[in-house]
Order: sequence, then structure tokens, then C-alpha cells
Amino acid sequence: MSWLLFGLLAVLTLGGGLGVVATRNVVHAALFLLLSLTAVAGVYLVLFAEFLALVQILIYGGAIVIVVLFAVMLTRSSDYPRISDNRQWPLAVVAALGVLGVLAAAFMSRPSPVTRPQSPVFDELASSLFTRWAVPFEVASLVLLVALIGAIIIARASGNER
Amino acid sequence: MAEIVPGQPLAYVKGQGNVPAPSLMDQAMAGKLPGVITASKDQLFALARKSSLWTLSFGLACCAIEMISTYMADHDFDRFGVVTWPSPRQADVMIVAGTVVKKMADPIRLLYEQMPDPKWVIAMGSCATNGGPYYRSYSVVMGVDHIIPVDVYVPGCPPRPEALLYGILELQKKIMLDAKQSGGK
Amino acid sequence: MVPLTYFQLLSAALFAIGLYGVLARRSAVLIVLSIELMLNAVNINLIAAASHMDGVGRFSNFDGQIIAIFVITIAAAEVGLALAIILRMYRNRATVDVDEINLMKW
Amino acid sequence: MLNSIKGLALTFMSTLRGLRKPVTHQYPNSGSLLGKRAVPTPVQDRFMGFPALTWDQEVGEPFCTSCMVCIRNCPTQCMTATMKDNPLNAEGKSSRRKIVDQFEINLNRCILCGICVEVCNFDAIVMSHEHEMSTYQRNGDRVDLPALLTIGKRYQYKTGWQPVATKVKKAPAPQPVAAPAEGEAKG
Amino acid sequence: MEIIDILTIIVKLAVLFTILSVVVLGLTWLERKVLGRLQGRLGPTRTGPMGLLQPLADALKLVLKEDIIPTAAEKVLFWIAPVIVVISAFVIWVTIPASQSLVVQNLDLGLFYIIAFSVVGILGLLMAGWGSANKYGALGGLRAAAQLISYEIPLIMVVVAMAMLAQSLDLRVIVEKQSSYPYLLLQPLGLVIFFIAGLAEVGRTPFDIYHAESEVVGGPFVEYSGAHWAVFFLAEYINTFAVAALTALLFLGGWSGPFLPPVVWLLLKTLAVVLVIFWVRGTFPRLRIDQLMAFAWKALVPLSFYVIVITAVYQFYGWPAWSLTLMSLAGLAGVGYLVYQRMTAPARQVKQVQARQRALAQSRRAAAAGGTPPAPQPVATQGPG
Amino acid sequence: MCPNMVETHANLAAGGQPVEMLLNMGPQHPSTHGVFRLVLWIDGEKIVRAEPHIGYLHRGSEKLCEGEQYHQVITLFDRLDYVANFNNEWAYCRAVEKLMGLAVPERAEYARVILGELNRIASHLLYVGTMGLDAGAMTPSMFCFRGRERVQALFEAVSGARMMHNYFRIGGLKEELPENFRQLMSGLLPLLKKDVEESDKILTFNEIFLARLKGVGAIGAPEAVDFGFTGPCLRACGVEYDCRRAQPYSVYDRFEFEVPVGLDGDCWDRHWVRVQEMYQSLRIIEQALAQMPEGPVTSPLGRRLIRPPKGEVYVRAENPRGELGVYLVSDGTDKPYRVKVRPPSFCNLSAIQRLLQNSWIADSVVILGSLDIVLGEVDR
Amino acid sequence: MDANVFAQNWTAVVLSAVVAAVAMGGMFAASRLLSSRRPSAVKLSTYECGIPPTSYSWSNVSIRFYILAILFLMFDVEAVFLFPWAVIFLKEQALGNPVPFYAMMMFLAIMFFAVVYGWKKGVLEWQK
Ligand code: SF4
Ligand code: SF4
Ligand code: SF4
Repeated sequence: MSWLLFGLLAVLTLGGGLGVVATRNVVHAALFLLLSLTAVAGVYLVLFAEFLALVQILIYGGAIVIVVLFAVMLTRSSDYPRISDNRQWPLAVVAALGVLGVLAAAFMSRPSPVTRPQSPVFDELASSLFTRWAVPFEVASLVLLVALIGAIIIARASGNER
Repeated sequence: MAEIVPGQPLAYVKGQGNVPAPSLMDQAMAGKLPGVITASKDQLFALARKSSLWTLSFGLACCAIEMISTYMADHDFDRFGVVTWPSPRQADVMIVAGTVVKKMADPIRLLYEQMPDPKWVIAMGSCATNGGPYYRSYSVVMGVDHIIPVDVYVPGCPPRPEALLYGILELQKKIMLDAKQSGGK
Repeated sequence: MVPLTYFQLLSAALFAIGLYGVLARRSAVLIVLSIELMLNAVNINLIAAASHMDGVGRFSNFDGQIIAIFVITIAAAEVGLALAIILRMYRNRATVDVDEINLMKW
Repeated sequence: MLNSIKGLALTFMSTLRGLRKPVTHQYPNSGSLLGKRAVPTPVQDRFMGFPALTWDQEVGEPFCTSCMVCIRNCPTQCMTATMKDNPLNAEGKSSRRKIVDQFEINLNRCILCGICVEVCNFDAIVMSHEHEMSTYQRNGDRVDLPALLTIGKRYQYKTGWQPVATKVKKAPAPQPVAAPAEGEAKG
Repeated sequence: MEIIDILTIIVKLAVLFTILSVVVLGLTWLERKVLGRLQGRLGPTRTGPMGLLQPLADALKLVLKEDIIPTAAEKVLFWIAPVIVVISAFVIWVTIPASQSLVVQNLDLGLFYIIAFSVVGILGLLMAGWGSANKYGALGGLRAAAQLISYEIPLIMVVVAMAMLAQSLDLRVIVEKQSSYPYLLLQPLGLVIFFIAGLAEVGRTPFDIYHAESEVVGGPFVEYSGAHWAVFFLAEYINTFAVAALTALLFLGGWSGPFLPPVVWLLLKTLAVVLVIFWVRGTFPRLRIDQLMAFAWKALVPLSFYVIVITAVYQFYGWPAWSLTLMSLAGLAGVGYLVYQRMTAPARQVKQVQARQRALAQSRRAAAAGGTPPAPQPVATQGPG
Repeated sequence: MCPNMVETHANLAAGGQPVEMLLNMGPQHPSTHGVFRLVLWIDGEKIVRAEPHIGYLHRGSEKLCEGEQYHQVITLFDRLDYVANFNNEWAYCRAVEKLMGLAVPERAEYARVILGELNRIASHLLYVGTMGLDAGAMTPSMFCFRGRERVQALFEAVSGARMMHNYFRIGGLKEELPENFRQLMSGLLPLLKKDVEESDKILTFNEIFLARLKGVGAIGAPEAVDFGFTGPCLRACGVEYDCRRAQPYSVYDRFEFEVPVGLDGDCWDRHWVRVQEMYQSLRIIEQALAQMPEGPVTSPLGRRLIRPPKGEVYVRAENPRGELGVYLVSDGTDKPYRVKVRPPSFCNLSAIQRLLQNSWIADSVVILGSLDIVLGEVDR
Repeated sequence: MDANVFAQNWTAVVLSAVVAAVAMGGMFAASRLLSSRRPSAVKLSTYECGIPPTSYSWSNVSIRFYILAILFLMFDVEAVFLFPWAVIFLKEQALGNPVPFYAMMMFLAIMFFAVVYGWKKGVLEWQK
């Protein structure tokens, strides 16, 4: 059962990912990204990480794809078909395959732990997030703030030019 | 000359208006199903269609005011399931209420074409029927049926709301009759 | 039950796809999307490891998930900023082609 | 806020009123929700529906002498008529020497202005209360003499219409025109 | 997990879907009837008794209607957008309980789950607007995205505040905690924000700007016809019902109530909220997009921060319950006053006009009393006459 | 048809590269009040430029008038401003009467005033209703049409038609008012007053409505005069100009009524002025009913064919939408030689380009609504 | 958590999406089968109030929408932290650990500063 699920999700994830890097149409790329990321949420579920799966849907499935769509709309989508791939794409294939090989070798070299995947209790996760990880949490808020300010300044600067 | 007995339903004359095109299923099943079934299926569908005639909100001239009156509280088109939608994509009936001017002919034609298929047209008022008071004008189309097929003509200048309601009733009758006639096809 | 290795392989494959995208595509927006793929690959890895691990020493079995949350946070910030930069680029240069932008040396 | 709340109160009261007594006329049925009895549309006495020709009950012929005045005055020129010698006049029953032979009004084009009624010197044409005339054909309402007379008789019967001349002469109306038999207008 | 479990779930879901479809049909009928009565008319009467079959006829007709996909449209987006919208609308119903035991599958993270999936629906509208390749659709899609994302935030924050009060994300627990008194009493401000944001989320008057008929001719839906359009319609009403149900669950005590069975109580409360939604629709004009966004970001977002903070403080320091109520009401009153001041600033100018009017009338009356007929008044600037 | 031309415009505007989106509003659009076409260049939600296109309802009325006898022309005037039929008939009849130097029976004048003012109320009620629809509220229109329906029932009782009355005649009325006219009026007026008040209450001071309309589409008095504004649109700018006051015609100098004026000339002021005018019209009607004498109402001319003397004449009348001017040239035959109409809507509409500049898309709807145009009159 | 309950929960969720999709698919299929169709080039053209459609591009979408989307993204991330916090901060306090409360208050303050910043910068204003 879980094998079946895993296989399905893996196919969806990788298929979506391939779609993102293969399609000419940016809009379709965004849709493939949505597919891939939703499948990743499924993978999290197979790993019993339900909170993370929901976060994935909330942030990636909702917000980030919306932002991407906005960006695609704001840059002229009709241009995209013209922008094909790099001329060095064979090189990129080689690099990607190389990385894949190295990583796979590394992962395969160690025997897989035998423990069954298990889900943490949500409350414990939460407690840990706000006690032991409190400092990174505050830093995260600062990162968000800075990113927001940066985005506003950058985007608005261009907005004023018009 | 049409037979006319005021106050009584008119003898049915199949107009040049629209009849729903045969659906995929109709085409596939042509002649394979017993006529009774297709006939009753057609009539059931016609029942649904006639009870839910959504109009394209589209007033051209004076008649539009009476048409709006018909939508409002005193006459309440909603009783017949008639509601209005701004986009032709959601409309079943186009009520051409008013004078069709030559400049307006193209848009009307386009809008009519853009309506999805089972669609009907009501020509409201003598202008839309055949030019009415402007029949001598250089800029008026003598009746909207020069550009699109019309199912029901509602005479009057403007027809009072009841007359338009009667027109809708007539259209409902026509939809049922069409279904009956095409039964088993 | 699916062993951990397979999740790791999945993550590696996704990472490789993302890497290919980053290297091969010329449209800046698509590059950002590819980066997202890579980040997700990392997250899969993290969470898979966390789920298959009992608490070891100071680490409990959900620390991987918490790190993944932070990764997602940063990813969100990154997308926002990166796309803002791309927009500005587009407004200035009327293109989102990274090669052209290279050539123009702004 | 205050006015918004006032508005809400107003619509609330309106709902109560609507629950009790909606203003809608239940065309084509009578007022009650359950009753399905068809009643004619309540129109005002002066309502100008489509024009119709009147019937001289005393003589048994139309009032119209086909004098063409209305036809010349109609702004849309939607009428035609022809005249003939009146056979009843030859028999001595009628004082009209000429009488209408054919009369046709294209009601689809008529704009209900009432000018024809105004100009007719013989009270031969009236604006009836007829308005439900939808047809499936472009000129489906091109009506001829018998149909016009039927509508006219119906109108006379309904309203007790009397020609102005008669009204002046004998104040109390004589027996009203008999109700026309259904389908009389066929043809 | 056995096959039988899966089958049970499927059956439950099928039943849920059927119920929701029936509810949607009922709601469309109810809306037309209620609005009709509100406006002094009848609403549908001629299709079935009291027009009860009207929604059925509409639904059947829509299925029988030609389903147009314009040539210019982005086919994939255009086709898939309604499906996304309806999935996001339906999925959240998995965990919305009708009573203690009557729920498809209760999730511990229920509230978070609902929020997470409701965001996906926005995507559907944006895709619909864009996919139709229609200018009105484009405008509508953008408006939809801007509006929905703006109001999502206060919605989330208020939901978090409610979760804080109950110390759980589980809707059943939240309702249980309200068995003595509904959270409406504790957090009236929360209810107001939730209701307003909920109205905006489902795009109902006065927040119907993204499919405003008189402006963008139906917005994202402008090119949709037949079955695809019906799907949007379905999703819209499912969402409306969901917002009403959530309001009832989070603030009105859910199914708790005396005498009647729990489900009936919940239904009654939901129905009441739905009626209020219709009532508001029958009364108000719609806002403009800038006012809408300003209202979201300048009024609702700060207020929702306030809601979270007062709830947290109240719980952290263990203050008595009435203090939270008081703080909540204070916030409501404060912002209500500010908004009132802002919105009625123009109306105060009107007072000047009226004063001027009165002065004019008086002078005229004086002139009339003096015996001279009211002469043509002096014109403020040079008039054309 | 000029989509191509329009697109060229867009290209030129942005230096060969379309930056703004070009949006067609109309000819079929729920809020263009008929078949009016607005081409908008928009940037996001803002209107950069607007271009009105008219002529989708050009019926050639003025030309047709030349082929009709004098009394037939009334039917065409009925259909010009089809929301204020009585006022239109009245203006035309006054033009011919002035040409012929004809006096109108006293009672007929009062009847005309009553009917004209009632028609003004009906027209303004329609305006308020559609304004509500434009602003997104559907209920006010229902309330308003309830009142309008009552007025129309009265019209039907008087003239026999709900809209195209053809009731005024040159030199009087077509026939005597119905015997129960006073009774009808006394039944109608309180109800009508209530309807007006209701539509006023639900809309005028509603906060959202205020926020939508106040300060939107403002135009100053001098500019408005330059554009040829008349009627409520002009009065909303603070200019107290009303034909009924400035050049009293008929028996208007015998009534006491106020001319409501606005302050800023924005959409809300236009709305408010119209609502106030309804109350004033009610006042006038009450006074007219009280003063109305007995006597004949029909024209002394009877049914005779009219052949006015050679000459030309211009009359103005205060229509619900503004000042209607009728210019009539007679060559002594039974048909007018030339009829020219100065339609108030057309002149008010001429400012649309200026008003829409730099406004929101949503505002374009209420601005157009607040001008209260009737296309039958604009295009003629 | 009990793995069985977990599986049931999420099976239900996934299946609900499937059920909705299947129902929609069924509806579309039924519509395809039963509806009458007469497609034509004109019918499939874009609706534009009765005028033949003119071309346009999306490039002119106001940048403001994008900034709003970013704001939304940030607050969405905030929600991710808020939800777990909401259910535990009291328990932690009962355990004598007030850190979560203060941590979140600081976080909220920073996020609120973001709103205020955006407000001051005029991001929330709409005039062009
Ligand atoms: S038929 Fe009469 S009322 Fe209708 S549009 Fe034509 S002129 Fe106007
Ligand atoms: S109806 Fe009267 S005016 Fe007309 S032809 Fe007959 S008699 Fe003459
Ligand atoms: S009512 Fe007017 S249009 Fe009709 S037939 Fe008589 S004169 Fe002609």
C-alpha cells in the first residue's frame, strides 16, 4: 500500500518537476510546479508529517503559486516562447546527472534505518518550535520583514518609473 | 395571414427561430432508442429549459424601460425563473428591446452568436419587430429578424410588461412544442 | 513500508531536476521555479530523515520537520524577493532572459 | 454606520411587508398563491391596446365606411382599407352608402398612438384593451376585418362602449353588444 | 486500514456531496425567495410548488447548455479552474462537523486544514480570470486575487484567536468548550471580523467587486457557460454555506442548545447566518476596490492583530472572562467610530448644502411674503440663461 | 466599426507599444444605460483616457419629423427622451403653440404641469434605481420601480398608455382628464411620497454609497457651464439655474418651490439634487392640484389639420435631465420644415471624457450613471 | 498518533478531492453528451460587449497587485507559526515556560511593523 502511494507520488513529483523544466509555456510551468508541490505534500503525508503537508499546501499550493502567477502576468507572458533554453543545456544535463549520481551513491552507501516512520505529536512539535527553536523563529520573523521591505522597495521603485 | 383569436393561444406556427441542436447522445442513439423514451427525454429537457430562461440584459431603447419594469417588483420576471445575466455566455434568451439601428446590427449579431447553443430571441416592441415608428428612417433596421432569427414577436410600442410576460409564456410554449415535434429524432 | 533510501533517492532526483532547470533555462522566472524544486527536494530529505529517526541525543524526531518549516519560510521570502527583482529587471530591460541581462552588463 | 443600520432596518421592514403583502401582480393568474385561475390583466379604462373596429349593433354592420382618414393620419401607415357599396344600404336597412370591404392593420407595426381613433369621424375604430398579441411570425399580427371586428366586439362587450354620437342622443345605453362567439374571427 | 474503511469513507463523502448539492440548490432557491420578499415581490413561483423546482430546472438546463471554451482562452487553465475552485470548496467539508459524531473524518488540525485549503480556491479564480483571455475576466481575476488574499489574513488571525480560546484546532473541541456560553460573548469583535472577512471571501455584496455585473460583467466567470459556469456557482454557494457554518461553529456555539437535537441547532444557526448574508446583500451597494483593500489592510488587519493580542493576554494572565469581552467591545467601538468618521466625512459636507438650501428657502419665503413673486434667483456664476 | 483605429490609438499613445489595456464598455454592458460605448484605456484599475462612442441608437428622429404632420410629430417626441415622455411632448407642443401664438386653456396648463412633474418624479425614480444598480445595490431599484409603477398606472388612467402617451396636443390636451382624476391623485401622492422617501433612505446617506459617490466625478461650475451642462447636473455644481425659475413657462410662476443646488458638482451631489427635486415636484403637484380650475382642456383647434405660419421658433423646457430646446422651422405647410432638438443628455454627456480622466473603472460606472443619460435623446 | 486514524483521516481528505473531481468530471461528461452544440468561429471568439475583440497583454497589470501578493505570502507564513503556537502557549505556561508567549508577541510586533511600514510607504494606498 505505502509502496503504491509512494510510487504514485514520486511519479507525480518528478513528472511535475520535469514539466517545470521542460515546458516552454511559463503558465504551464507554474501549473506543473503546483502539481509537483502538491505531490510533495503527499510525500510528507506518507512520512506521517501532516502539519508539514498542510504547511506545504498553504504556502506553496496557495501563496507561492499565486505570487508566481502574478509575476508571470506582470512580465509579458507572450515573450516566453521566444526565450528557449540555454545553449549549454547538454552541459546542464550532464551536471544534473552527475549530482544525481553522487547523491544517489551517497544515499545508497548507507543502509536504511529500520525504524518505521512515525508522526510526532503536534503539541510536542509546537512546544519545541517555540522553546528550543525560539531564536531561529525570531530570526525568521526578521527575515520575513526584511524580505518584505526589500520586495516593496524594489517593486515600487519600478512602479514609480512609469 | 396568421389566424388570430385574441385571448386564445395562437395556432402553433413553427417560427424560424432556434431549435436545440442534437446532442452527442442524440446522434449516437439516433434510431436506437424507442421513440417514447427520446420523446419524453426531450420533453423533460425542454421543461428544464423553459423553466429557466436566463436573459441577456440588453436594452436598446424605450422598450428597455418596460423590460426593466418587468424585472422589477410589480411584475417580477423571477416568478418565471427569468433572471438576467450580463454576459451572453450565460444567457438563453435575448430580448431585443428597442430600435435596432444599423450601427448596432453588428454588435447584436455578434452577441447573438456568442450565446451558447439552445438560445432564443424575443423581439420586443414594434421597432424590433419591423421598424415600428421608424420604419421610414434611413438608419434603422426594419426588424431584428433581418440579422438574427427571432422566435417570438411581441408587438406594442412599448408592449406593457404583461405583454412581455405573455411573450415569455409563448416562448415557453414554443420550446415545449419544438421538443414534441422533434421527439424521437 | 518504504525504506528511507527511496525517499532520499526521490529527493535527489528532484534536486537534479531543479539543478538542470537552474542551469539550462534562460527565463528568470523559470529559474526561480527550479530553485523552488530544489528547496522542496531538500525538504523531502529533511522530513524523511526526521520521520525515520528516533530522537538521538539532543535531537528529537521532529527537529527535521521544524527545520523544514524554516526552509519553507525562507523559500517564501526568497520567492518574494527574487520575483520582485525580476520584475524590476523586466521593467528596466523589458526582458526576463538572464542571458541578455548578462550581455548588457548592467 | 448609522445610516447603514437604518438601511438594514428598512429592508427588514420591507421583508416583513413583503412576506405579508408583496406588490407583485400574479400575471397570468389571479392574486392568490394557490389559485391558478386565469384573470385578465387589470388595465385602466382608458388603456390603449391595439386598435380594433367597432360593430354597429343596431344595423349589424361595422361603423367604418372606409373613408381613409385614419389611414392617412396614421404615423406608421400600418393600415389599409378598401371600400364597397353597402348592400344593406341598398336594402334600405342602413344609412351608410359605402362600407368597408377589407381592412387590414399591421398590429406589429402599430405604435398604439391612438391618432386613428381621434381622427375617425364615424367612431368606427377604438383602442381596445387587447395587448397579449405575441406571435411566432414577423407579421403574425397583420389582422384583417373579421379579426378586428372580433376584437372590437369583445371590447364593446367588456366596456359597454357606445359611439359618441349615440351617447349624446340617447343617454342610457341600449342593450350592450352581444359577446362574440369564440373563433368567429377565423378566416 | 481495510478496504471496508475506504468504502465507508467514500460512501460518507458521496452522501456529503449529495447533501451539499441539495443545500446549494436550496440556498439558491432561498436566496431568490428571500431577496424577493425583501423587495416586496415573490421570487420564483411557477416552477413547482412555490418555485421549489426552480434550482433543479436551472441545474439541468445548465448541464444541457453548450459549454463554450473560447479559442483565445488558455485551454488548460480555463478547463481546470472551476475544478480547483470546487475541490477547494468541497475538501474543507471533510472536517466540518454537524454534531459530535456526525462528521466525515474529524481532523485534529481541523482549523488549519480549512485555512490551508481555502487558500487554494483563490488560485482557481485567478486562473479562471486569466484563462478566459478576456479583458473583463482579467480584471475580475486580478480583483478576485487581490481581494481574497487581503481578506484571508484577518480571517486566519481570527480563527487563530478562536483556537487560542479553545486551546485546540479541533472543531469538535471548540464547540464543546462553548457548551456553557458561545464565544460570541467572549469575542464579539472576532465575530464581526470573521463575518466581514467571510463575506469578502465568498464575494458577496458589499464585497462582490470581482464579479460585479455592472463593472466587470461577471469578472472571472464572464466567458464561462453551461456546466463550467454551474461549477463556479456550486462552489460559490458551498463556500457561502461553509462560512455560515463556521460562523455558527466558532462563535455561536455550534450544535449546543437546549431541547432540539444538535444537528437541528447547528442548521438553525447556520441558516440564521445565511439569512443575514442575504439580508446584507439586499441592502448594501458595493465598495470600490481601493476602499475594499484599504478596509482590509487598514481596519481589519490591525484589528485582527488586536484580537490575537487581547486573547493571548487575557489567557496568559488569567484575567476574568468579562475583561476580554470588554476589550473586544472597546476595539469594536473604537474602530467602528473611526470608520464611521471616515466614511461619513463627506456626509458632513452635505450639512452645509442643506443649510444653504434652508437659507435660500427662507429668503424666498420672505420675498413671497413681501408680495413679490419669486424672481429668478441670482446665479452663482454666469449661468447659460 | 473602429477596433483597428482604436488600437492604433493605443499604439500611438504608448510610443508604438501598448502599455495601457484597452477596455470596451458597451454597446452591450449592464451599466451603460442603453447602447452607449465607452472605450477606456486603463492602467491597472485606473482609467487613463476615455473615448465615448455614440450613435448606436441613431434613429433619425429629427429627419423623420420633417415627413410627419404636426400632430404626428408628437409621437416621435415621445420617443426621444423615453423616460420623460410628457415633458418632451410638452416642449414640442409649446414650440408649435408659440409659433401659432396659440393660448392654452388654463386647466390644460395645470394638467400639463401635474403630469410633467409626475413624469419628472418617475424619471428621477428610474435614475435612483439604476444608480443603485450601478453602485451594486439591487433593492433600491425595486423600491423605486414600485413608485414608478404607481405613476405609470396613473398615466395609463389619464392617457391610456404607460409610456408613449401621445396625450398633449397642440393647444391643449387630447381629452378631458378622467373624472376621478383628483381621487386618483390623492390616492397616489402619499404612496409616492413614501416610495420616494424609502428610496432616499436606503441609498442617499448610506455610508458605502457615500464613499462610492462623494468626491467622484467632480466638476466645477464654470467648467460645467462651458460644457453646456443643464438640469440637475448643473445645479449640483452650485449654479442655481432652472428654466422653470429663470424663464418661467406655462404656469410655473404661480408655484412655490425650491431649486435644490449642490456644492461640489460630484456624483453624490447630482444624486442628492435629483432626490431633492422629487420632493419639490411633489410640492408643485400638490399646489397645482389645489389651484387647478375647471374648464376645457382640449385644444380650440379641434382635429383640424395644423398649418402654422411661416417662421421659426425656439423654446426651452426644464426636463428631468436638463434643458430641452426645441427649434422649429415652419414653411407654412402641414409638416415642419426642420425640427432640431437640443437634448440635455447630449450636452451633459459631452463632459464624460473629462470626468472619467484618472478615475477608477468602478467610478466610470457611477459617473455615467450620475449623468443620467438617455440614449434615445443623445443619438436621436 | 495512531497510524490507522492518521491513514483514515488523510484518505478521507484525498478521497474528498477525488470525489469532487469525479463528480465534476461526471457533470462535464454528462454535459458533453447531452448538451446541444453548434460551435462556430464567431461563437468561440472572446466576448467584449459586442465589439470584435481587440488584443491585449497582461503586462500592464498593476504592480500593486504583486506587492499585495507578497504581503499575503508573508502573513501566510506567519499563520504557519500562529497555529501551532495558539494551542500550546498556555500549556507551556502551565509548565512554567513563558517563552512561547513572549516569542510570539515579539513576532507579532515585527509583523505589525511590516504592516505599518507598508502603510507608511503607501503600499496600501491605491492612488497612482
Ligand atoms: S417599439 Fe416603441 S417603445 Fe419600443 S423601442 Fe421602438 S419606439 Fe421605443
Ligand atoms: S376607421 Fe374611421 S377613419 Fe378609418 S376608414 Fe373607417 S371610418 Fe374612416
Ligand atoms: S394607433 Fe396609431 S399607429 Fe396604430 S393604427 Fe392607429 S394611428 Fe396607426
